[in-house]
Amino acid sequence: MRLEPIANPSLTRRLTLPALAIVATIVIASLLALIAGGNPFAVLGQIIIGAFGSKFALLETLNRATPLIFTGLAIAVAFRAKLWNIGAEAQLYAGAVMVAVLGTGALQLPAPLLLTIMALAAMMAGAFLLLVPALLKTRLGVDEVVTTLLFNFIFLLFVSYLLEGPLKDPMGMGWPKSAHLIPEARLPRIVDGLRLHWGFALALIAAVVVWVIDAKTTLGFEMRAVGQNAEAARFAGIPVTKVILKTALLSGGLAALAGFSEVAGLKGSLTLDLSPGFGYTGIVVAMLALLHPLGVVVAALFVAAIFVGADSMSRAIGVPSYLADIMLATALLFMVLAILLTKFRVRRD
Amino acid sequence: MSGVDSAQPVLRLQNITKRFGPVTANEAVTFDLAKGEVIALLGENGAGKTTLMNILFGQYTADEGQVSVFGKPLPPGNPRAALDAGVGMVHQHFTLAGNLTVWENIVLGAQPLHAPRLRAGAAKAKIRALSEEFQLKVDPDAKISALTVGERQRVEILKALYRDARILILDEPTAVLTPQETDALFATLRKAIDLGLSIVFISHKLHEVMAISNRVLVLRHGKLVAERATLDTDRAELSALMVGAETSAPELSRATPGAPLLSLAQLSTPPIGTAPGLRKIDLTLRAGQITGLAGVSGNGQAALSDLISGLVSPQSGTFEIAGSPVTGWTPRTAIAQGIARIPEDRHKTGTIADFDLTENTILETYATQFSKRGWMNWRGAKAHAEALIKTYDVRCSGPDARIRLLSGGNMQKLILGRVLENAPRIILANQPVRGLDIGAVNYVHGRLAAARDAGAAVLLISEDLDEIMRLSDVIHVISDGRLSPEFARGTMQPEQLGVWMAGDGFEGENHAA
Amino acid sequence: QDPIKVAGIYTVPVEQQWVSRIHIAALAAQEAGEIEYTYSENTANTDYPRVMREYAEAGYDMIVGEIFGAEAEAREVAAEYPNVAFLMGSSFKEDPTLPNLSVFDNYIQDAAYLSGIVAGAMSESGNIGMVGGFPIPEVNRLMHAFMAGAAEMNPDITFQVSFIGSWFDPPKAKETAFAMIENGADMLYAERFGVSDAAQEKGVLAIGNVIDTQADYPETVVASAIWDFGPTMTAAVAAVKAGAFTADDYGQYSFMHVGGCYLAPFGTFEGKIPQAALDLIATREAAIKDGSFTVTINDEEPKSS
Amino acid sequence: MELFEILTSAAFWAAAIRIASPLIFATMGELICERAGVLNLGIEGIMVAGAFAGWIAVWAGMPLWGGVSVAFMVGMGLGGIHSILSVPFGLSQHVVGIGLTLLATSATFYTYRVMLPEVSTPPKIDAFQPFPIPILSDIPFFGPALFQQTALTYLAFILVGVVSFTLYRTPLGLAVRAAGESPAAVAAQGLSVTAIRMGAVMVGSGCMAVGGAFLTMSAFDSFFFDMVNGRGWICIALVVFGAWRPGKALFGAILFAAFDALQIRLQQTGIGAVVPYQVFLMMPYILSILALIAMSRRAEVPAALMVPFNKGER
Ligand SMILES: Nc1ncnc2c1ncn2[C@@H]1O[C@H](COP(=O)(O)OP(=O)(O)OP(=O)(O)O)[C@@H](O)[C@H]1O
Ligand SMILES: Nc1ncnc2c1ncn2[C@@H]1O[C@H](COP(=O)(O)OP(=O)(O)OP(=O)(O)O)[C@@H](O)[C@H]1O
Ligand SMILES: [Mg+2]
Ligand SMILES: [Mg+2]
Repeated sequence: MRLEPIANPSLTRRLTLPALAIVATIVIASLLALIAGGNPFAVLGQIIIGAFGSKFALLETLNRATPLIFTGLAIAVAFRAKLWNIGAEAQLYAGAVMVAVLGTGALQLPAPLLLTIMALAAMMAGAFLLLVPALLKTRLGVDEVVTTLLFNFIFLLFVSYLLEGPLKDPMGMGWPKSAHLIPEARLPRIVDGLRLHWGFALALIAAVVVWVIDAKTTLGFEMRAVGQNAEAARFAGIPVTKVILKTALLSGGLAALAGFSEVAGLKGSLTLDLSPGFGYTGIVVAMLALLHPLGVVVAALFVAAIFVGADSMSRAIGVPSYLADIMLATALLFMVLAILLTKFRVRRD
Repeated sequence: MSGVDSAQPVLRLQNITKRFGPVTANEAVTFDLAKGEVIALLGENGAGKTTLMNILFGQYTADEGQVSVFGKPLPPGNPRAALDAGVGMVHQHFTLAGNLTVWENIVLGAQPLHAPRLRAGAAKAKIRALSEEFQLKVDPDAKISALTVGERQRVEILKALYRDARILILDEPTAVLTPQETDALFATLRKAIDLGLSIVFISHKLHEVMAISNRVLVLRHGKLVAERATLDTDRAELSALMVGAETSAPELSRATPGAPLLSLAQLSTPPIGTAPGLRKIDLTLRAGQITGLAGVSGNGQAALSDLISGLVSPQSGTFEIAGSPVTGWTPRTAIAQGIARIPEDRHKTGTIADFDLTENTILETYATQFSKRGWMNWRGAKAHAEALIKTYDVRCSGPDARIRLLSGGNMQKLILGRVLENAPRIILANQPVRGLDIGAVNYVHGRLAAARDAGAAVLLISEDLDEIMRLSDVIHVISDGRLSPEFARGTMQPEQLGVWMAGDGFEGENHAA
Repeated sequence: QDPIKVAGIYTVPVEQQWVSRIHIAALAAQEAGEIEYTYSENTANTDYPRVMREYAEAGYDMIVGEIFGAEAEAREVAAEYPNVAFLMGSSFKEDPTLPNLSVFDNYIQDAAYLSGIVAGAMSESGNIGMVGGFPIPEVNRLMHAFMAGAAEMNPDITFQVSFIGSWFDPPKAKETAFAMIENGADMLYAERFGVSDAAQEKGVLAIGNVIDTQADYPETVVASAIWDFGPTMTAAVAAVKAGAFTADDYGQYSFMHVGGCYLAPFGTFEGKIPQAALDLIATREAAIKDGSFTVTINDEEPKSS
Repeated sequence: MELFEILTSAAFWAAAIRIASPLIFATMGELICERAGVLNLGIEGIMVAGAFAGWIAVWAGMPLWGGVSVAFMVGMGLGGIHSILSVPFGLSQHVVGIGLTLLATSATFYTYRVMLPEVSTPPKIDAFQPFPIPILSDIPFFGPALFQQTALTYLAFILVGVVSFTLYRTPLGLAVRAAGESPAAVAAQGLSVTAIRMGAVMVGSGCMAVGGAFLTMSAFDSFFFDMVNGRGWICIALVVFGAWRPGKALFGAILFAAFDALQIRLQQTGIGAVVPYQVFLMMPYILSILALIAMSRRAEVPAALMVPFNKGER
């Protein structure tokens, strides 16, 4: 079997294949639902209802997409420069920790100022957390896949320590969580009474900013050059090490914004289970987007819609809610395959 | 040459056609290869030579046509079948696993995968015997990554011989070889012919073609356009057949050397891997002069090139550019000092394969010329690239094409344009024509000569002694990190340079110093 | 009367001991025709408010679950659905301004205390090992009560305490227990799955917690402090049916005097427990039930001694 | 207990070996994949699936070794999914791996819940029991530390030998290593890179699944959600730590496990009372990173790791 590039893939091809991926996912989900005693024919409808069926559902989907946009951007930026950052989860928590440190009363400032400071501090924390593996990579050649992965475990334990120690809410009745943010430290909601908050808007802005950096600035050019061919970049005079470190700062900072947005916008306090793996799902989102910053927004919405819709569907038809994760995984795998096949033809030989 | 038995073709290609999307790489190519015969396959970069050989070896599948070996048709797209039928191929870009040893690379795939044990001892013994017989000296236990290019080539040939190849395909085997290594290779090939093997040989170097082949086939745009018995043709005719028109080497005017632009005195650099660093060398590059650096690869050329490129800093000694010592030496300062650098490996160091032509053109100048306070000036960059494509005659679909789609010659033209466009004072040209067809070679040489006439100091590093002697106003020889004195044009014969290349001229010098 | 519709929302799978008690009580109530029950497990706290809302929108009468990690948001959702009863595990107390949300927790320190007495009496080395998941109040308070009970029986007793940082890693819990046994423990407090297995394999004893596992470890588990969520469920369901559900602390239904917790029958260890211990247990149990003795609730992280 | 006393006790080393066993299986699995050029981030999910499959098979009446085989087959199947996507289609190994972990984990939990809806404590099986090897187990210190383990632990060690032998002493192993170094070289010698890589990923995934099954069939005797608890990710680090060599990776696994066993014990010493328990839990991870830094200069990454190979391209 051999893949042959298609010079100009037709629009039909580019639309049909992703659609087929979704159909295949739905078919598999329906079969699984049938096995568990649910109504297979209700699967599709219930997913749509669950993800988009009401203002609440739609906003929940956007809400779920918010941290994924941030982590997706973080991964996209890093992967473009071939910095394999698997540690967005830890960087997210680093941002969240800064919010819990600064936003619970330590700083008494007007909301715009406080939020800005918190966001910057969060970004710095996340950036620092990725800077360490990046330095280990550039200075000592230590594989960053492993260090960033291990940092996830280490940092989560550190957060656990903070939440049972210095950051523990004195009013929290012993449960390991941080104190509540003061009102000035909260990102306001976009729609009253529903959870969607301005973190979503911030995520969209971040995507545009990253896209601008990527397409319009020298840093973007340098990051891509280093990612594509570090040797040629070094020869051409691009400061490769510096670029990798800058990439790390940007990527870590973006991932940390996910933590900022989740704590300041959604939860109002830090717990150990702030993120159900947004850092890892960010990898999926970024790759679905082919590492394009604006594509990340679309991919995050897609992933969020599948998850929220499928989760709600599993309740509606009474099958175990693990079906939502199965659907997410199958949709992802089928979708990346479909995207590939829009650009390549399979030839047998 | 004797022994050609044309009555009985060992290999027959019939009507081979291969398309890559819109490109027709081979069109209805038909030829026979006789036992003991050497066919030379000629053609410009991108003419379809490699593609044709890949089809014959089963790595590509032809869209039409048929390959037969010893009268039996080969199943398409199956290298294993080709190997079993006795076809061995030495690829243009080596196919060796760097982290494995020589014998492991050779044995790979030769013993059935389900065999319970690797028979290392027997394999090494067979390799030693073959080495002996074909004069292919190489240590079976050495790691590929520690070998020189010439040694790797020998491993490639051993791979084919180990599997009892009866037909050898060599795709530009000499592009990366020194003259000495080329001679050794030819000795090996003659030995193989004597033993009844048949050979298809691809090269852009016509004197080699004339020296080794019985028959010459010329490909142009995928089509077989001419077939000549080697004895009935000459270099001029062949180059005309290849390019489709006459092409000639540039005529060099008399040199008018000017002020020293770059001078090294007693300069040393650290070694690079197994290759030596520079050992207390003295070198002066003058305006309006081409300085040729002859030598067997791996003798410190890389160190000198890296030094001048800005990739390494001197360990000791003085390094002056236009009379002032260099400080904070990086590629960027080198570029700022007006050094144009043509790297040895255009694929790995010269270009970024998946970047488009515009991006590749501005790799060295985006910061100084095509951006303002961190913002890229893409419009300017693209205009610049378009102009460059025109001036340097880069054949491509436009500035938005990915550079990986360019042939080596066109890639090299783009690199030339990129560095010459800034009116450099000093030009470092490291193997500037490796792998290029004659047309491209003449073009590149012409450009270098023009730059020299405009007052640039040129350092030409090459293993091709012909090229060095033809182009250089003065010549140095490098050997084991040491540099010979300067020899003016016409004062040295190739044999004399060869003595220095072998490291023999230095003895007396060292004692005297 | 028709069964009411109840939905459970749990942040861990229903195998987790604490949650399993709620789940089992709900299944029992369903069996009894009191409720119609459905549940979502392993719901991330991020998703918790959304799931609450979905159930509320779907017309469920009562939602039971745990909001330790999503207190503020969960209360907000509850406020929006005043007609739905929320019965939630929480570290906080009920809020009169939020009349449809009641709280509960596993206040089974009474039973834990009594199980501690058994442990204190049965440990010969005077060295007890305790393996916990995380030092959260629900775990800490039971450990402290257990330790107090054991210390009352044997003041010289020492404790080894470890947390494994996970709810579900029986191999790790087991290894931790092995280490404690090596270190002299002959009695283990089995807060996590895996601990009793280590005890069984090494021939030492264990005390169960929250659930009764003696059937699985007949030679090992001496006694268990059992949490029975039944009384809580019954009270809440009755209140909903009567239209009388209001903000309340259902934690009281976990207390011993209402049968929310008890010391499991000694079963295979009947007759093997020293009389002194049995006597002390009897006295304390009676005192607890009549209110003359209160087991201290201490939510701090317990440390080795 | 003092540090010296801990480190010289046979029980401590027995624990280290026990803790290491599942890691050894999975690390060998990952090593096989990476040696062939494929980073398999599906490892965590494959271990979950293996843990479940082996256990449920035994619970359904199969013999223990039958359960191990079932786990291996399930791992092969999941490896098959991974390899189809990552090898002939050349999709990003990061995406395929993470997607597969998600898929395997959720599918396992789903299956569990569908098969055992009413159970609130999972059923137990008769797991592998320690099997003292005659004579050897009587050697002082080494006997109790090494030779009183379960059969699966012995198998883990045998596996290291088999992997080592296969990689370095057989034509197949040479082909696998070459596929991870230079697929073009493999193709030029008439071998199918696709078949070699797919085979390696499938067999490697099978080993990972057996690593998971160790948890439910030897370390413990029933299955819980989340019980793999990040062990798969550790194995990725162990492969790098072991510089892609089976022997070194085995050493790494035992070292990691020893630190784990040590931190468990240190929690009960004097410092355990003052230092938060999280610090102990961090210890093995931090030491892994330090060890990696120490090793970094010498490691030889398979040159074609994460590089897809498509013979239509150059
Ligand atoms: N893998 C490929 N995919 C698409 N097109 C290809 C591929 N390989 C070759 N081509 C096309 O086929 C043509 C012939 O290429 P080929 O490599 O055979 O040239 P060549 O004669 O070997 O050139 P050179 O002298 O530079 O080695 C090229 O112009 C190119 O457009
Ligand atoms: N992946 C590819 N896709 C499309 N065309 C390709 C591809 N690889 C090679 N080609 C084409 O094949 C031709 C020859 O490629 P090759 O890499 O052999 O370059 P070359 O001209 O021989 O350069 P060099 O001088 O470095 O040998 C080029 O013209 C190029 O257009
Ligand atoms: Mg070619
Ligand atoms: Mg070429």
